[in-house]
Amino acid sequence: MTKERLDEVTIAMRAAKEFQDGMVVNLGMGIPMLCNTLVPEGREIIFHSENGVLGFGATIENPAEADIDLLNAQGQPVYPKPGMCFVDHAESFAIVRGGHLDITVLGALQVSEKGDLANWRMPGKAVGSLGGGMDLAFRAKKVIVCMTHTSKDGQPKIVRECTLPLTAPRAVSLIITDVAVIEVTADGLALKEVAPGWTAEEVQALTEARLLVSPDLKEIDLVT
Amino acid sequence: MTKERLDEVTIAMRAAKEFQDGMVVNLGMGIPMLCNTLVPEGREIIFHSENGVLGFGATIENPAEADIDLLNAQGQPVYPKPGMCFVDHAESFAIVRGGHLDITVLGALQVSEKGDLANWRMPGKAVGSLGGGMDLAFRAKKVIVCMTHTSKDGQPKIVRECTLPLTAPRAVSLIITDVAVIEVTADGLALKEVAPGWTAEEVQALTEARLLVSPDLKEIDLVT
Amino acid sequence: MINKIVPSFDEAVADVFDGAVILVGGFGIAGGTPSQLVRAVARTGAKNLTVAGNTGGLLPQMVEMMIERMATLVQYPRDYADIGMLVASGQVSKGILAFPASPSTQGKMAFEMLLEQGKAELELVPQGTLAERIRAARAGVAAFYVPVGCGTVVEEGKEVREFNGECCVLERALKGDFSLVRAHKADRYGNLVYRGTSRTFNATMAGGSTVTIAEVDEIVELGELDPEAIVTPGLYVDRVVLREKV
Amino acid sequence: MINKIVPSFDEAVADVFDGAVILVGGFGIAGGTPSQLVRAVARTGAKNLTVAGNTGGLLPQMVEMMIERMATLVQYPRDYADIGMLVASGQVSKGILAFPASPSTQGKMAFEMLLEQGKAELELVPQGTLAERIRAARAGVAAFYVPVGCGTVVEEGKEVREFNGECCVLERALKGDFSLVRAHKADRYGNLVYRGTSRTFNATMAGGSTVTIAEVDEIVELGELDPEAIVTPGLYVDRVVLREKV
Repeated sequence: MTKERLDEVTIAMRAAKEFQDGMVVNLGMGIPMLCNTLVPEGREIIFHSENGVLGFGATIENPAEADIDLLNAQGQPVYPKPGMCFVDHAESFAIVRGGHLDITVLGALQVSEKGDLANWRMPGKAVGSLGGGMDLAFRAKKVIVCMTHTSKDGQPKIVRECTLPLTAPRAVSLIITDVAVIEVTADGLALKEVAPGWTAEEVQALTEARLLVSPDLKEIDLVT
Repeated sequence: MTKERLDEVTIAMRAAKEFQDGMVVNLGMGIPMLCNTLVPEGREIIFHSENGVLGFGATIENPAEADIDLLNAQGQPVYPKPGMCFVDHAESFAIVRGGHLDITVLGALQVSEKGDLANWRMPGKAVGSLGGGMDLAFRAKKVIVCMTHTSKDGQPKIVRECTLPLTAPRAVSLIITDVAVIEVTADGLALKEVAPGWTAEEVQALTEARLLVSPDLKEIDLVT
Repeated sequence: MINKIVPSFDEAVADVFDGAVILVGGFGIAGGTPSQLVRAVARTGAKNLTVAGNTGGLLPQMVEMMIERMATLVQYPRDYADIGMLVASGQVSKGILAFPASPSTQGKMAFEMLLEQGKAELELVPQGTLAERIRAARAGVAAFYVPVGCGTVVEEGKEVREFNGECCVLERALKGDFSLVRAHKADRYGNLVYRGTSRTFNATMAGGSTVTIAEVDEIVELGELDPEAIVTPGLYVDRVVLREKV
Repeated sequence: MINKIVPSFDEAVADVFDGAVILVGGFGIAGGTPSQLVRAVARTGAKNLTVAGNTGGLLPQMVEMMIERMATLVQYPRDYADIGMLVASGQVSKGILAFPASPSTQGKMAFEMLLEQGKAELELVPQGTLAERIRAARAGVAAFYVPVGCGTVVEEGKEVREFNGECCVLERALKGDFSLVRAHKADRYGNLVYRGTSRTFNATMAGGSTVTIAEVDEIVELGELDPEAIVTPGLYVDRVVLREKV
C-alpha cells in the first residue's frame, strides 16, 4: 500500500506557518522558494535573497511583467514591493553572517539526528555547489529544512549520521517533509506532526534516525 | 638675523603642485587643508574626506551658504561639486586602507630620516588622538608632510629618530616645510628645494637629521 | 505589521542598562550627531557605560563655546549633544575612541578630562580600524588582520602576523549593546537614508549592536524611499524616533 | 581631466594577460552579467586564467537551451555570456567559485565539465565568504575569521580558531588583476549605479582588482547621478564602456 504524501505546496505552506510577523526570511531553491506566496494572512515578512534584495514581492508568472533586474536567487522574476531595498553581495551576506536573518528555509539531501545538514553535493556527483547555503545554514537564527522524507530511490534522508559531506553541523531546528514535521531537540528528533493518514510507526519506518514521538503528536496543521 | 619663512598658504601651494591630474587626495587638518583651493590649473583632483565624501568643492567662507551635512573632516563647510558622492565610514576607510588614495597630505610633529611619522601625541600631553591619520599614513600611496621646519620653541622636527610615539614607520615620501622641500630616499633625506634666500647650510642648521644636498638643489618653485 | 517607530526618545532608550556598550554615531562635527538620543541616554542615568565613537566629546559648557567659535563658519544645531554629555553626567567608565583628546594644547575634550582624573579607561583605535571593527560586528566577522598600526602603540597587546610579507595586526569585531544613529529619513520598516557627510559612522553603526536606534528628521510612507538609494536596510534598525524641528 | 570612458570593449580588456586573476561580476541569472566584457576577454585569447565569481557558467550551446527554457519566466539578453564562454575557449585553468556545478543531475555547468576532464583546479568557496574575501581586498583587510565552514570541507587546509567560544576559519583577501562588472549608469569619473538585483557581485568586485572595468547601459553627464545614490565611487573604477542596445 502506498500512502498519500503531501505535495510541495503543502510542505511549503507548513513551513511558512513558522514565519512570525516582522521576521526576515531567506528561501532556498526548490520547495522553500514556494513559501514566498504562502505567508499566513496578517503577517508581514521581509524576504531576503542572496543576490541582494530585501522585501520583494511574489514571484511573477507572466514574462511580460518580468524585469531582468528584479530576480530572486533562483533567477525567477519577482514583483517590487514598497519598502524594498537593494544591497551588494558583500552586504547581502553581512546580513546572513551577522545573524540578522530570523529564518532560512532550505532543501536537504540528508539531515542527521543532531541536526547536521548535508545539501550541497549529490551522491554520485564529483563536484558540488556550496552556493549561499552554507552561510545561511551556519548563521540564520533558525534553519528549517523542507524536503521529501526519502530520496527518489527510497532511501531515508533523516539519518543517524550524514554520509554526504556536511553543509553545516548542528544547524537544523525543524524538518518538514512530505510525511512529517520533526523538531531537532537536545534529546534527539521529536516527531511533532504527521501527514493525514500516517502513523508515527509508518514515519519511523522511513527514517533511519530514531524518532521520539511527541506526547502531543498531531496531524499536520496548516491552519493555526 | 631672522630669515623670512614661507607662510602656510605657500607651503600648501607647494604641496598641491604634487597633485597630478585625476589623483585622489586626502588632506589632513591645518596647513594640508589649505591645499583644497590651491590645485594647479587644468588638473582635476578628487578630494577624499574621512567623514565619507569624495569629490567635494572649495571650503565655504560664508556661513549663510553652509550646509550642516556637507562638511570636511575639520568640520568646515564645503561646496558640492558635480561627480561628488557619499560613503559611510567603513567604506571611507576601505578606500584608505585598500590603497585607493594617491596622496595624503598630513601635518607632523616629527619626521625621522627614515620617513617615520609622529603626529598624534603632542609633547606634554598625556593623551593623544589617532583620528584617521594613522590609517592614512600607513596606506596612502604617497604621504606628504606639510609643517613648520621647527617647533614653536625652536626644536628641530626633522630628526634622526622620532622621540614622540609613531603614527607610522617609514611612511613619509616628501616633507614640505616653511624653509625647505625634502625627499625621503633610500639613502636618506634629500634636500631638493629651499625657501628664497635660504642656503642648504642654513636649513641643515635647523635639522637634526643629516640632509643630502641634491645636486639640482633649487629655490622652491611654485610655478612649474 | 512591522512598525519600528517609537513615540519618544525616552521610550526608545528605556532599556539602556548599567554597563552597556553604546556606539554613538556622528563624527563630532556640526552635522550627524544623534543629539536627542544622547540626551535621552543621559536622562536614563545608566552608569558604567562604555562609549564607542569618533571623538571624546565636549562638555555641555564647551559645546556653547564651540557653537560660538564656529558661528562664522557653520551653525550648529541648538540641541547638539555628544559623548561629552554622558561624560558630564558621570555615566562613562570606558571609551573606545579614535579622537579622545583635543589636537591643540588649549581646550580639552570631555573624555580626555575624565581620563586625566583617572576615572575612565581608554581603548585608543585608529579611525578606520574602529569603523571596520564595527562593520565586522554587523557582518559576523569575528576578527581581521590589517596593516594599520604595526610598529606603533596600536599593536601593543595584540597579535601581529605577516601576510604577503606585510606586518598586520589582529583586530576584533566591536559589537555594541546599543547603536545611536542619526539619519535623515526613515520608513516604518526602519529603512534609512542619510544626508551628505552626516552618513559617516551612523550608517556604519546601524546593525552593529544588538539594538539600533535611529533619530531622524522625517518619517515617510513605505515605498517613498528609493529602493536603490536606501543606505541602511530596515532589518538593521530596531527603533526609529522622529526629531522635533529645532 | 578625468575621463574613464573607453570607446570599445576590446580596448578596455586589451591588457588582460596570461595567468591573470579575473573577478567576473553577476550572479549567473538573466540580469547583471558583464557579457560584452566576457566576450572581449574571450577574444583576447589570454590563457591560463583564474576566474572568480558565483557560478561555473554555461557553455555557449547551453546558454541557448537556458534562454529557451527560461523564456516562459524571463527573457535573457541575447548577448548573454558568462564564465562558461571563457571555459569554452580554453582560457580557464582555475576557478574560485561558490556554484561550480549544476544543482541537478541533468545538465552540467561549464566549469564542472572542465573539472571532470581534469583540466582545471577548483577553489570551492561559500558565497558569502567569496563576497567578503573580495570586499577585504578592496578594503585592505589581509585576512579575516568567520564561523562559516567550520567542521566542513571549507576548513580543510585552513587555520581554525575559536573566538568567543565559536569556531572560526581564517579566510584570505581575494584580489583580482581585473574586475569585470556590469552596471546601469556611469559618469566620466567612473561613478556607478546599478539596477535592482543586478547590483550583486558587481558592486562587490568594483575596486577589488588592480583594474576594474565596467560595462554600462548609459553614460551620463557629471553631476547627473545623485551623490546620495552612487553605489560605487569612481575611484574604484578604471574604465567604463557603453553597451550597444541589444
